[in-house]
Amino acid sequence: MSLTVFALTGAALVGLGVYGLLALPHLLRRVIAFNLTGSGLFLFFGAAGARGGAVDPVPQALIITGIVVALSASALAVGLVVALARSSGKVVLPDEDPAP
Amino acid sequence: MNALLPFAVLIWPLLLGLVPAVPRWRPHALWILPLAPLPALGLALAGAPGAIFLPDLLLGVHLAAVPGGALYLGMTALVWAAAGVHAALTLPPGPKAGALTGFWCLTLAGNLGVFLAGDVVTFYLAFAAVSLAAWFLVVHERTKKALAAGKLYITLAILGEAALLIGLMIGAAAAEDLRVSSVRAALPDAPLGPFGIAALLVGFGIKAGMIPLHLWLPVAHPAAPVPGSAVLSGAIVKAGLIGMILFIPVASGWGSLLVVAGLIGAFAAALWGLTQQDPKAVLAYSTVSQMGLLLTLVGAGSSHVAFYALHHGLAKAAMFLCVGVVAAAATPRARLLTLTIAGIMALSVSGFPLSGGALAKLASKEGLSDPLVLALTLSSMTTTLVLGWFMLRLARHHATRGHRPVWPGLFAGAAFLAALALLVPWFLWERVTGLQGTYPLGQANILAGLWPVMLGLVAVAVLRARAMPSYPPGDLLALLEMLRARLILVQKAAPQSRRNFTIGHRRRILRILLRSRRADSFFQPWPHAGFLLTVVTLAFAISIWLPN
Amino acid sequence: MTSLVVLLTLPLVAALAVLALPERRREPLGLLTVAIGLVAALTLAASVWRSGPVLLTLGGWTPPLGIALRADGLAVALILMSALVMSAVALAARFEMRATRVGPRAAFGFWVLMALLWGALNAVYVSRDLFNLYVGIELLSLAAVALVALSGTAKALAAALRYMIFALVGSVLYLAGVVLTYAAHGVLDIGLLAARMPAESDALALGLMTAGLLAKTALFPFHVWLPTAHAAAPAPASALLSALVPKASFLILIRLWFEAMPDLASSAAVMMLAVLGSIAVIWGGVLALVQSRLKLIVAYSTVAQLGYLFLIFPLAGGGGSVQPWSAGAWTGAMFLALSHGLAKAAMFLAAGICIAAVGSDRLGDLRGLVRHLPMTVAALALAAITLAGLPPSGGFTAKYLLMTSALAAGQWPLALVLVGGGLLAAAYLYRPMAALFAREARIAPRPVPRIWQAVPLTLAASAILLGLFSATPFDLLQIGRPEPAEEGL
Amino acid sequence: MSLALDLALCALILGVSLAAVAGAGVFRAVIFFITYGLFVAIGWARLGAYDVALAEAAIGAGLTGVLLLTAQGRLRRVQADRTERPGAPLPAALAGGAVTLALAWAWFVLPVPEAPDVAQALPQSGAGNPVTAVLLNFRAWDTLLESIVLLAALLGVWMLARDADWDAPLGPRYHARPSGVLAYFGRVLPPIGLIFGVYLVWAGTETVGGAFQGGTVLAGVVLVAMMAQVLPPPRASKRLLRAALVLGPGVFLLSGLAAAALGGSFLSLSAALAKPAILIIEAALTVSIAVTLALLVIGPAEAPEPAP
Amino acid sequence: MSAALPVLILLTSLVPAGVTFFLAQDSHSLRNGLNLGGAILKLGLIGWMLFSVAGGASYEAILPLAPGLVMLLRVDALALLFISLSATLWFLTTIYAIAYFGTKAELSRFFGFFSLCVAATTGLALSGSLISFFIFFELLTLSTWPLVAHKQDKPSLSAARLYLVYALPGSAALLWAIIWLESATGPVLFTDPPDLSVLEPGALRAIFALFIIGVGVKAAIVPLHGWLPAAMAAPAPVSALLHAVAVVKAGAFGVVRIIYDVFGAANVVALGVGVPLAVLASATIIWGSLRALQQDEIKKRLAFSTVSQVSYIVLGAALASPLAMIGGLVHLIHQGLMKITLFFCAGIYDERAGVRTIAGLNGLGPRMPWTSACFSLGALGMIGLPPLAGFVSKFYLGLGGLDAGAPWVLGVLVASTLLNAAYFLPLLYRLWFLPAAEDATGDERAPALVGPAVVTALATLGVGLLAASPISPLGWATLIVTREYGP
Repeated sequence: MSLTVFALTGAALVGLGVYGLLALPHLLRRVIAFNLTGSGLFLFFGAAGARGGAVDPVPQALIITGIVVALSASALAVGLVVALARSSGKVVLPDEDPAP
Repeated sequence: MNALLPFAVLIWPLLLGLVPAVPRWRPHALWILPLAPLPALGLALAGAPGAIFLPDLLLGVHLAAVPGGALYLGMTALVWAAAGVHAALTLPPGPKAGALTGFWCLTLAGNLGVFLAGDVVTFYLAFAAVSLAAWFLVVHERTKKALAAGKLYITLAILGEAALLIGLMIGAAAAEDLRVSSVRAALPDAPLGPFGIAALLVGFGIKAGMIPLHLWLPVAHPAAPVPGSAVLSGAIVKAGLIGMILFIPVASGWGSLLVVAGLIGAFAAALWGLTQQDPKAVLAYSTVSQMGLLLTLVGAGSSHVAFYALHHGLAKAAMFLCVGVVAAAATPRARLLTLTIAGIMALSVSGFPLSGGALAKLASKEGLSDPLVLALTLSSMTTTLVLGWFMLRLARHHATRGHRPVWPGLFAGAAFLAALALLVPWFLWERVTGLQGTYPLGQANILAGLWPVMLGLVAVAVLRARAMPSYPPGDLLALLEMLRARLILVQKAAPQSRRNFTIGHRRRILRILLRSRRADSFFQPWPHAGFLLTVVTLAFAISIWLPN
Repeated sequence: MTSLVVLLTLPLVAALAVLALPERRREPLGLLTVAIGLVAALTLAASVWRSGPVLLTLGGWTPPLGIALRADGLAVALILMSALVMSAVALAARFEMRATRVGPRAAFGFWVLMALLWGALNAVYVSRDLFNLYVGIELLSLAAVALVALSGTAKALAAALRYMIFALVGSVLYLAGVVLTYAAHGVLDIGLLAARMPAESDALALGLMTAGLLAKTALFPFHVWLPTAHAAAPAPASALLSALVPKASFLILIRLWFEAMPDLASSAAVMMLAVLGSIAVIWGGVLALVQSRLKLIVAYSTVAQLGYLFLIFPLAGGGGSVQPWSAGAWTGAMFLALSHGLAKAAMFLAAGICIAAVGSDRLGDLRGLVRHLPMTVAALALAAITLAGLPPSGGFTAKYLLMTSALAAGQWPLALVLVGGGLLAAAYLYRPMAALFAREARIAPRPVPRIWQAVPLTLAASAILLGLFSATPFDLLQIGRPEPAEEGL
Repeated sequence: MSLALDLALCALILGVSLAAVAGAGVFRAVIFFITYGLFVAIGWARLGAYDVALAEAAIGAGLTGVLLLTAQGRLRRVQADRTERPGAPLPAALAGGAVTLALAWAWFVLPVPEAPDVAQALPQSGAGNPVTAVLLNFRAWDTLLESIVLLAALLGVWMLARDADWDAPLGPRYHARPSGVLAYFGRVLPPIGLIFGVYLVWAGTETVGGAFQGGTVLAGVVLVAMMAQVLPPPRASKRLLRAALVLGPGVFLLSGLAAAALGGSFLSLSAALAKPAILIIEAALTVSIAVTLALLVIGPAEAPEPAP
Repeated sequence: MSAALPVLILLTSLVPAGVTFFLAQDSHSLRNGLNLGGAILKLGLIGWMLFSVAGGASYEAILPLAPGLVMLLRVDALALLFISLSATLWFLTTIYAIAYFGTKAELSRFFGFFSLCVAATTGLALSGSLISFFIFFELLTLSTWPLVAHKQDKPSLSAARLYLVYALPGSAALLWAIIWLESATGPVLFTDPPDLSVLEPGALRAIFALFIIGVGVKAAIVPLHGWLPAAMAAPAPVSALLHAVAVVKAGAFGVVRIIYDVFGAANVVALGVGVPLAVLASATIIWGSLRALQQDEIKKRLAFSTVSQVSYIVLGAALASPLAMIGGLVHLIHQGLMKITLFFCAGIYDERAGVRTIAGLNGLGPRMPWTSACFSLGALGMIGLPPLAGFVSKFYLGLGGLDAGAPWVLGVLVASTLLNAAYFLPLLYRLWFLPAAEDATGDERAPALVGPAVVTALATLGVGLLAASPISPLGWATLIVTREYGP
């Protein structure tokens, strides 16, 4: 039952992340939303991996790898956001900027 | 060796025709003109022997003289030779003369070729040569008049060629063979036979000056130089005649058609000739008229067409030459002499008893139905009329320019032809007609020949006192001219809006294309794309899940 | 097997070496790497040709515990094509990515990122493990995004960011599919998945993975990131991005649909892929037609060309029942991927040369370049022939195979797309050709070394040769070809 | 009882994440995100995934948090336009809701599969911790690529430097007051962190922990030291720095290649040598990960801003 | 050897093409030597091949590309006919082109594509399968583009664009037709006619229409002819080659192949598609002539004349009667000879006298007698004047039309003859009869320009004069039809 709670929380987090990705034009907040999606997914995965009684180590390993990859991606994304802000003074993408 | 003769006869003028291509020989090129027809004359004198098949040439060339070929060939050769002399004496040497020489020879070869061709392709080739190359004889002077006449001539000649091609192809397709004899045999029963024959009639009719296809004759003759007119009227028109003889099956209704058209031509042209001022134009109408008679004979199946044609060719050529001779006559005596020759020829053509023309008429009346005989006799009257008119016009004809010193030579040529026209029929009489040599001396025959001519002469005397209406040569042409003017008007009125249409079209396409850029910017913002991504994800999931 | 290991590790080792070694060793090292890589690729291809797919169980652990790699004909063909493109790009980069031209930062970064990209590509080509593929395309995406941002302009940064968003979200979607798959089956190996008990959640898993990969492959309507990104990168980088990167995600799609879960392919889903592909072909073509910069035209052309690849889904095996040999669509699409890779790389490298000569890639500025850069123009022309699918080129062979299947299966609308797309390609590639061919030049060009010019020409010529001698690559692609490729989904 | 606890935890997680997404202000969003990371780490612990819990706490909450915070600070410094623009909430909500529903549906239809038998293979793996065994032995190729991914990200970040700044030291200049809290932490924390980090790596082979968790802790140490100006910011061209970056993946790759050269398969570890090999690889990886993560956070080379 | 010879023949143009591209602009002698050498070698090889084919040898080279995609080079009588023409005219045109361009710019590019174009034509002629036909067809399209655009000025470029605008959709149609057919019947080899019964008659008709659209663009069948007059912007040697042997002829050749080797004459008749095609060809013949009448530029007039004349070949093929087929095939050669003569001369007028318009021809005849004589021969041949080449074709076409029960063909032929006369004779008239303009210049002191024209003009005369000989084009065409497509 606990697992279901975690899994559904994970699903909700993914949805929340998707919402954030789509609804938030601020690029840094979009990175946050992306991380929420990722971690929600991992939570779902973790819950699924724990169903068979014993905890399956493979999902854990995969999740750890995933977290590191997500960090790498976030770092590059954040770097890009900062660089864009430095060169154009904007933290939104040009085509989403209503007042260019 | 004999077999090669027809081939040699054709090749010889062609080779001579190349002489002016060499610049150094060009100034004297005109002097080869009298030489070009000599082998043909030889062949004719020998009785036109020889037949040859050259399988590799064209689509397989058969050469042999047509029936009566010797007469045609001889006449043609003589006319061309005499005209050649005339040309060499009168025409100024120069590049124009070089071109004339070349095409003269080509025309000659064609003219001879139509009498020697044994297959339709060779015939067509020869016909094309005689018809198209003769254009150069018409336009030789390069005057506006000559060029206009040339235009009419070539237009009709090409139309004639085209018609001929249709007819010959229909015949050849039906015969599955190219020999003239097979084609002639196959034509009447061919699927498109009537159409083919009609086409041939048009093709040959144009050349032979058959009414109403004669338009070019009265226009071209006055425009051409004298020797050109001489060969045109004396020899070249006979190419159409031989075509009719070779291909038109006169036994069916086609013969009657020829008779009718021929008779209309014989009388109408002669009478219309009276409206002309230029002696050569008058002569041209006379030719149309005489050719009408010849066509009548062909249509009626007369066996002496060649005999009549022989005389007409020689006499008409002589008369045409006389026009040139008169123009070159420096003294009244010379003028008188020339007019005499011309007058004799006119009488001969009219059929004055005991003349060569009378013999030709007599021979051709053999075996004809009575009405036709009567028509022939009556035609003597109209011929006398028109030729009398010719003599009147000729008497007033004055030289504008000319090489007076050469007059004796010119006169000799014309007189030579005239003599032949008078004498050769006598010489050939028995051999050709099979009648007794004294037959033309019969009283009835003399009378029959005499009264129409006399009547005609009286009419001429009357005419002399009257002012005749004068029209430019070419009768029906005026009508055509009017039609053409109409057509041009219509053409000019056609709108020219197509170009604008395409440009507008292009711009519209461009605008649509550019709009695609704006449409694409809808997908550009991430929220749109992201939403679509979700939709696509679920769409895939559902579309996979539902069927499974 | 050795050559496979070499191909997997060599680029990574090279990247580390470039990172660690002093600057002057960079170029020789790079060239040595591509040379070895090319030899290894050839060796691997020979070995696959001789004795079938090469298997490699990493660490000796077989799936489901370990990760298996398998170099089948398709993988080897892509490896070989990538090695060729890499070699060409490395040669061109010797001229184009000099520190004196682009600055020490970009000159350094390009070589490392290029090596990383290559390593990622090779890893993805042979991997049979869904999660390993995820790591592979993440590596690929990060390297690619970094390459886009290489020039550092605001435009490039914005393009890179947009690319990044699509790439990241695509990865997350893919990862979600992987998670669901593992959660349902406990295996990640493609071969084992093919033999799984189907689960209801598989539909969602495949849907998620497909959508994620579509975003990464820039299929319509997710193409918007591609043109700006590819046009913003330096030309050699664009060559890599356009020619190779989308192929990796496409390959994963192929592996999923044809090898891992062919049983899931519903006709509606398959048709949806083809419809999106068809729209991409037309839409990309139309947009390419209205661009006024060479690199943008070439980039939009990539959008269109990638669209073709998706026709494979309904067409594979199509018409096989009518004519046994007309089931060539699968191979045809692969041919297209190969020849597009070669031609597109050639085009971008040629565009780079044009930019080096006149400092711009606006069509108006390119006028009259044919006189000064005949080899480059020839390269563009040959590449254009391939892209338009005109014979004798790899593109033609591909189109022929696809069209045969389409018509044999009665899918004539798709055949119409193939034909129409070819015409559109001819139309939009004509515009730069006409500009280059014009007589008057607007800008006096700087000289460009002939060796540099020879690079894109060689690539473009190899795309043509792919068509002229297509029998061998055709047979190579058949090695280890999945069953559904022949029988259809 | 535990269900109630889990429910409460999940409610917290959702609440905090909602605040991170929907709340006003970037800074607050970052803070909520860090909080969220900590709660999720607890959640992982509740699920019995301690390795993940550690990783989430260290990387997901800690390092990502620092990353976002620094970025937020930098955005403020470059005076970027910080006005929040409204998005399109309805389609976004639809999409998010649909995804949630789909995943929820999937949860209920997921079959329970037979997991790969890690336990059986564990003795040969050279690691007592099954997670470590998976990471460094069974799926070593993933991990190797992952370490390269980190490197690629770092390189990407480096490439974001302005050309003029390329030779400058990495990252922004920190100005810590020598007597401030940060400076104090900068002196105190590193030794503790160092020990903790090394422990995590060492223990990781047998129990909870591992190169990534340890490396992250060490990265934190390095970061704090740099922010406190205990460590001077390095230049990207520094050889030692480069060597440190390359060390982990290099050792990993070479050991894999060595195994292949010695007749095994690529990346194979013979059971006898597995444990020491894993330790060596982990150690090398830790160094590289620590340096890489730290450098990722401080960002590309940046010349000192001219004094305002 | 039997496989090598066709490939060798292909290489004699392909290799010079490939090498020429890389030659420096000023290595004139090497480039000229290469191209002429290739042309001579090719003539020699074809001669040898003719000899051995007469002795019963057969040649075939095969290169499988993919299943169903087979490159097959095969020599049959029809192919021999076409390559003999193309090789001979290539040789002459090369001489002409060398003289024409002298030391102008971009010659390596020009000659490269020129030879490539010839290689494509050769390949097209030797193609033994539909797909190899298509491949060379496309190669031809592409290699011609730079030739048309050679001058690189605005008119050339827009002409070149127009060319592709027509050609590429045409190829698309052709490809569609090929694949549609082959997807049902399997790969189509010309030796082995496909089994058409597997397709519905409706589908077959559609395929036939697509085929005709495909090759019809090249053959400039109305309304697909728009590109051809525009392509006159190209230099004279290109126009000569384009109109005489390469592009337009390839289209016509394609029609012959499609009707006789793909569908088979009997099927064409049974499907009822021959007559519509013949009508279309007839419309083209007339329309092209009418349009030619309205042109004031020599080359434009010649171009529309090509539109008209090439459809003779199409007409011959479409009538599906042996005689018409002979007419069509022989016109393939004859039209090539005549049209190349005309274009050679048009080029000489342009190059030596600066004359491009019809009005400019006034009085050029005496000044440039050789050129003008050749031009006249060509023009008269076009009109169909015996004993020139055009007459022979026309005669057979007419007979064929009657044979096929389509006597209206005669009307078309005659109308075309008249129209031909109408648009050619005024030219001759101007050449020879009108006085030259006062500032007129021009000479023909360029033997390498005039020589080829003289040769082709004499050939125009020769093939007509010796038509019945077994080694003439007519003899050959007859042989092809009776041996290969006979009942």
